[in-house]
Amino acid sequence: MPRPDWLPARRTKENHVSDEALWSKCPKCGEVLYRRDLAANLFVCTRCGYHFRMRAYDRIASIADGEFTELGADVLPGDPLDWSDRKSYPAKLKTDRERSGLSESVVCGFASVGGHRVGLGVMDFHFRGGTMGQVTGERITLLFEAARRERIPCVIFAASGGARMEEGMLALMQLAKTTAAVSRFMADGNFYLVVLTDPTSGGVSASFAFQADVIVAESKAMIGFAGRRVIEQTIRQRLPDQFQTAEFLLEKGAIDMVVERSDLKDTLVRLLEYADHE
Amino acid sequence: MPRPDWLPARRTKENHVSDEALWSKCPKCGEVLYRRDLAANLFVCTRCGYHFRMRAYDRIASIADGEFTELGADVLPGDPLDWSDRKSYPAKLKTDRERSGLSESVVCGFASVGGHRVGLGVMDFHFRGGTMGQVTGERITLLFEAARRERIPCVIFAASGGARMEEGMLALMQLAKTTAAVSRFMADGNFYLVVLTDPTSGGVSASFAFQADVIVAESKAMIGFAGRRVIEQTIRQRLPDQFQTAEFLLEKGAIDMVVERSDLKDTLVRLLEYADHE
Amino acid sequence: MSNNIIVERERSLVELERRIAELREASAAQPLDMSSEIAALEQKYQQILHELFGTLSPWEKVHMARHPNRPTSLDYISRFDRFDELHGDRHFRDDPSIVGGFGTLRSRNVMVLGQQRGRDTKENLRRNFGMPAPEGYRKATRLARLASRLRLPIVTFVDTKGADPGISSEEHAQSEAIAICLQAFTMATVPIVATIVGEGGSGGALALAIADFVIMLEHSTYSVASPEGCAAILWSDASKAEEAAAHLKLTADDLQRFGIVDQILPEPLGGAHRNARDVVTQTLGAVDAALARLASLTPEMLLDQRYRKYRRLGEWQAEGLEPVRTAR
Amino acid sequence: MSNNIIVERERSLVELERRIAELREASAAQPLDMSSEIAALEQKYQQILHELFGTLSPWEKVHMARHPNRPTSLDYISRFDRFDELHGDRHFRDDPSIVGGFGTLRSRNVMVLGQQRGRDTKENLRRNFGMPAPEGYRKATRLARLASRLRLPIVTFVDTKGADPGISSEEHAQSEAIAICLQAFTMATVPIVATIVGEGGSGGALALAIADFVIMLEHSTYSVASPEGCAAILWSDASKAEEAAAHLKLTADDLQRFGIVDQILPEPLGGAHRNARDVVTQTLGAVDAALARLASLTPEMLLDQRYRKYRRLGEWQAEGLEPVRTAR
Ligand SMILES: [Zn+2]
Ligand SMILES: [Zn+2]
Repeated sequence: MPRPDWLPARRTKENHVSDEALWSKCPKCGEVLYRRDLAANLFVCTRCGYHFRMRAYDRIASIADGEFTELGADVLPGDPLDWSDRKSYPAKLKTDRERSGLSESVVCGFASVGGHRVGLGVMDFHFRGGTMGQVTGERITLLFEAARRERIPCVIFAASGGARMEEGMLALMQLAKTTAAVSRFMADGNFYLVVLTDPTSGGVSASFAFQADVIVAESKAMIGFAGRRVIEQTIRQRLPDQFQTAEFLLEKGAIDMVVERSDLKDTLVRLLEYADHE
Repeated sequence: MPRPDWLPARRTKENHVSDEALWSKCPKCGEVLYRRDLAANLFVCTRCGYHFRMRAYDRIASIADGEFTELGADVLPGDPLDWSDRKSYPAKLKTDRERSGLSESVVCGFASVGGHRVGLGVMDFHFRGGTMGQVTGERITLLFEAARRERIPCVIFAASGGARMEEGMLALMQLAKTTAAVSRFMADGNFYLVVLTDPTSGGVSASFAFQADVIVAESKAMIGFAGRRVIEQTIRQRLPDQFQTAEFLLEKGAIDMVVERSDLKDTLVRLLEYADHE
Repeated sequence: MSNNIIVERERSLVELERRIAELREASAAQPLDMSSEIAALEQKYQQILHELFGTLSPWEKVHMARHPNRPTSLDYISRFDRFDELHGDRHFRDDPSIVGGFGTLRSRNVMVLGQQRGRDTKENLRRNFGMPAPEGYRKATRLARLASRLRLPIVTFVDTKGADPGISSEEHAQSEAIAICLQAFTMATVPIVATIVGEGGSGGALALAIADFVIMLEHSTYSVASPEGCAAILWSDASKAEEAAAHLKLTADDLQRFGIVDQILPEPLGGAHRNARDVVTQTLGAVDAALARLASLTPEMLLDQRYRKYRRLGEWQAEGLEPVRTAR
Repeated sequence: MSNNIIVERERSLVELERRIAELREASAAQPLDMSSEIAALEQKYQQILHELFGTLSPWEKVHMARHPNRPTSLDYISRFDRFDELHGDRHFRDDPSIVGGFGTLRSRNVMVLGQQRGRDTKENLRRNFGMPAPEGYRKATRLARLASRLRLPIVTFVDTKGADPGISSEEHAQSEAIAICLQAFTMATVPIVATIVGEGGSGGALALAIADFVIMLEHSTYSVASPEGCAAILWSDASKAEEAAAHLKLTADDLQRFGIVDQILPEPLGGAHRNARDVVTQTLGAVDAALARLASLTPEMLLDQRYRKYRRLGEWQAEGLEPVRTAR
C-alpha cells in the first residue's frame, strides 16, 4: 500500500498515544504483528487473514488514488443535551479525539478512486464506536449534497454501533437527515455505493447504509440491526457464530457481495466504471 | 339482488341449455338449491355459505348500480395457431359460447358502482376455464386504455386457469400486453382494484391480477401461481386444505383483504371512495 | 402484576374511588345528605391525584407512555369516520404490529398507519408487543407509496418500544426494511402528519414519524433508545434506566425545544387513559388542522419544505473547538 | 441416464467419432497414409449428422433446448468483457437460479440478467434446475430498476422450464413476484435486449423477456407452457407431450412469424453445444448490434415503442363471427 504524504501527519495524534501502537496482537490467531507490516497488508493479519478494524485515514489511503480533500472538517460536535454521566460528554469527546486523532466518527471528502472522482465518507469505530451524532449526520449530508451538485458517485464505508446516546433524539434525527440527502442524490440518477465494515448496526445500518444502489460488505464483518447481545438476551439463547456475518447476509439476499479487503479497491473501481457516463 | 332489465336477455343462451340449470347442488354441503333462490343470494349456498363460481353477467349485475356499457364485445377470438386436437379450437370455442353465453373469458365495460364510474372487467371460469387468450388480453387492454383516458378507476374480477394453450405464445404475450396497459394506467395515478375469485392462477395471477393497488379476495377462493395438482406432483405429497386459499394468502401478506360475497359490493364502494378526487 | 410505576401509583387511588362510589350510592338510597362528605373525599382525591401526577419526571413519563390502558393507535383510528384496513407486504407476511389502511378523518380521505401494541396479553403476543418486523415496515412502505400515487395525505400514530430485535427480523433484513421505509416517507409527495401517542422508540418509531408536522402527547416519550437500552449500552446496566431517562431528553417539552416536535397536546391529570375519549377527539382535531394547513402545498413545495426541516436538525458548529486537521 | 432424445441420438455418433480419432492418431504415428479412410469416415459422419439433426421437429427442438451441454446464460455472460455479479432480493434470499449484475459487452456497460440452470447435478440442485423462486424475480426487478436509474441498457438471457412451482414459492407470492417483474421491465427507461438461449418456459421466462428486441437461437423454444404441462392440462396425460409440442408453435420460426421474435440466430448442425464458442460470439454480436440500434432512442421513445410492440400482439378481429351480444 503506497503511503500518501499527508497520511503520517494525519495520524500524528494516534501515534503519540503509546508505544503499544507499534505492535498489535491478532484477536483471532494471537499472532503479534508489527504495526507497520500490518499497515502494509491493509490491516489484515498476515497469518490468518483476520481483518482488523481500520482507521478512517488508513482506509482513505487504501482506497483513494492520491489526494483527499476533506469536507465538513470544521463542523464539530457540541453538547446539545448538556450530558454528563460518569464523565461529561465533552470530556468523552476529548478522550476520543486524542485516542483516534479524529474530530468525529466520520471523515468525508473528495477523492479519486481508480480515476473516478467520488464523494468518499469513511466511518471510524475508534471514535465513539462509530456512533452517529449530529456532526456525523451533518458531514454525510454535506457530502451527498456536494456530490449531487457535482453529479459524481458517493462511496461510504459504514462502521457504527448505531445512533449516539449522548446526543439523544438529535442523533436519531440524523437517520432522517441523511435519508433525505441520500434520497435526493439517488433520485437524480447518481450512483451510491456502500461498503459495510465490521461492525455496522443500529441507526446507521437502518438508514443510509442500506439505501445504497450496491451494497458491498467486507468479509466476516458483523452487520445487523440489533446488536448480538440484545438478540441473545431477547431469545435467551446463544446465536450461531455465522449469524449476522457478511457471508450470512449474502445468503439471506441482503447484500450484493462479500469482498476480501485485498480485493476491495479493485472491486470498487470496477463498480464505479459501470456508472461512468463520461 | 335487484335484477337489471338487461340481465335476463344476456343470460338467454345459458338458460336454454337444459332444465338442470333450474337446480344446483351445493358441492360443499350437498344441499339442492333452486337456482332463482341461489341467484337472489348472490350464488352463496343458503345453508353452508359456500361461494359458487359466478357467471360474468351475474357478477356485473351484483356489482353495478344499474346500466353496464360493454366494451370490446366485437373483438372475438380466432384460431391463430390453427389448433386441432380431439376437437378443433373453433369447435371448442363454439361449445363454450353456447354453454356460457359468452364470446370470451372476460366481459369488459363501464358501470357505475355506488355512484363511482369505473372500468369493470369480469372474468368467467365457465368460458375455457377463464383462460386468457388474445381477446381476453385485448379486452382488458382496451378497458385500461379507455379508463386511463377518462381517468376513472378500474375494477377487475379475476378468475382464471392461466394462459390458454390453444393460442400458444400469443396467449402468453397477453401477460405483457395487459401489463403494459395496466402500468401506464397506474403511472398516471389512477386507482386499480382487483378482486380475486375462485380460482385465480397461472398467467392471469402472474400479471394484471397481482399488479393492483388493492387486492381483495373472495372468501375461500383458491389463488396461486402453480396449480395445486402441479405442486402435489412436484413434491409428491398432499397439500393442506388451507394452502392457496384467500385466507392463507392474507396471512402470508400477499393480499389486502378477504371479503364475503355478501359484503363485496359495499367494500368496493368504500374503497372507491378513497380514490375519489371529485 | 404490572411493574409499571404509574399503575402501581393508581392502586392507591382505587380505595378512595371505591369509597366515593359507595357514599354516592348510599346517599342516593337514603334521605341522609352526605354531599359534604362526598365533596371532602373528592377534594382529597383531586389533591392526591395532583400529588401523584401533577409533575412527572422523565422516568415517570416513560411509564405513562407504556401504561397498559393508554390509548393505542387503533383507539385513534377507530374514531375516524371510516377505516378500511389493508394488509401485507405482498411478499411474506402480514405483520399485525403495524396497522394501516385507507381512512376518512373529518371527511378527508387519508392513508393511516400506526404501530399497534396489544391491549391485553393475547393481543400483545399476536402483535409482538408493538415491535414491528421487517414485513411491517415493508407494508408501511407499500402503503406510503400508494398514498402518493392516489394523492392521499398520510396520517401516522407512533407507539413502539422499537423495531423487533429477533432472529427472523435480522434474517429478513430489518435494517433494510426501516431504511427503505424512511426513504418512502421522505419522498412521499403528499402531506404527512405524525402523532407520537405512546412510546416513540428509536429508528423503529422514526420509520413512521418522518412528517411535515409532528404532534406529541404531553406524556408520550420519543427517544433515541429505550432508557433500559441506553443504560445497557452506556453503563452495561439496564437497571440504571431511570438515570438514563433523565439524560435522554425524551419528553415532549425537550423535543419541541429541539424543533423535532411541532405541537404538544395536553393530557388530563393522570394521563391520557383517564379520559381517552377527549384525548382522542382533541388529537384527531389537531391532526385535521395540520392536514388543512398542509393541503394547499404542491408536491414540490412539500418535498422542499420537508427537506429543509430535516436538514436543519443537527447543523452544529461548536465554538472555540479547533478542528482536528493536521497539515497536509 | 439422460432421457433427452438428442443425447440419445448423439450416442450413435460417439462410436464413429472414436474411430475417426483413432485413425487420425494412427495416421500421425505411422508412415501409412490413411487420409482417404479418414475422409470417408468423416463424410459418413457428416451424413449421419445431417440425417439425425438436419431437420428437427418441434419435439426434437424441445430436447435440443434442454440439452445438458447447451450453452447456459453464464456461458454467454462469462464471455462479456467484464461481469460483476450482484446478489439478493434485499429481503429474504439470494436465488442462484437468476444470475444478474453489471457487465461490459463490447465496451458497453449494461445490466445483465439470466435464468441459470446447472451444468451438472450438484449445480442443478443449487440452482433449482433453473426454475426461479420469487426471490429471483425480485432480484431481477431490483436490478432492472437500478439499470434505469443508472441509464444502463438491460441484456437478458432466457433459459428456464418455468418459475418454480414449490410450496415456499407459493408462500412467498410467486405470482406477485413475476407480475411486478413484468412491470419493472415494461417501465424500464433503458433499452432491453432479450435472447432466448434455451427453453423459454411460460411466464417464468417472459418475466425476463419483455424487451425492445428479442433474439432467439434457432433450436431454442419459447412456449406458453411446457409440452408436458400442456398435455397434462388439455388431455390429463403428460406422455402426450410430443403431440402438444407440435401444436404449441414454440419454434423460432413460428415466433418470428407471429412478431414475437425479432431475429433468429442459426445454430451449427447438431445444436449450439457442438460449437458453443462461435454461437456465443455470434449471439453477443447480435445483442451488441441491437443495443447499438436502440442507443439513440430517448426514454420516451423507448417506452412508446415498447408499448406499441406489445400492444399489437393479439389484436384480433374474427371474421364472420357474430359477437354474443344480446338485446339490451
Ligand atoms: Zn491472525
Ligand atoms: Zn352448501
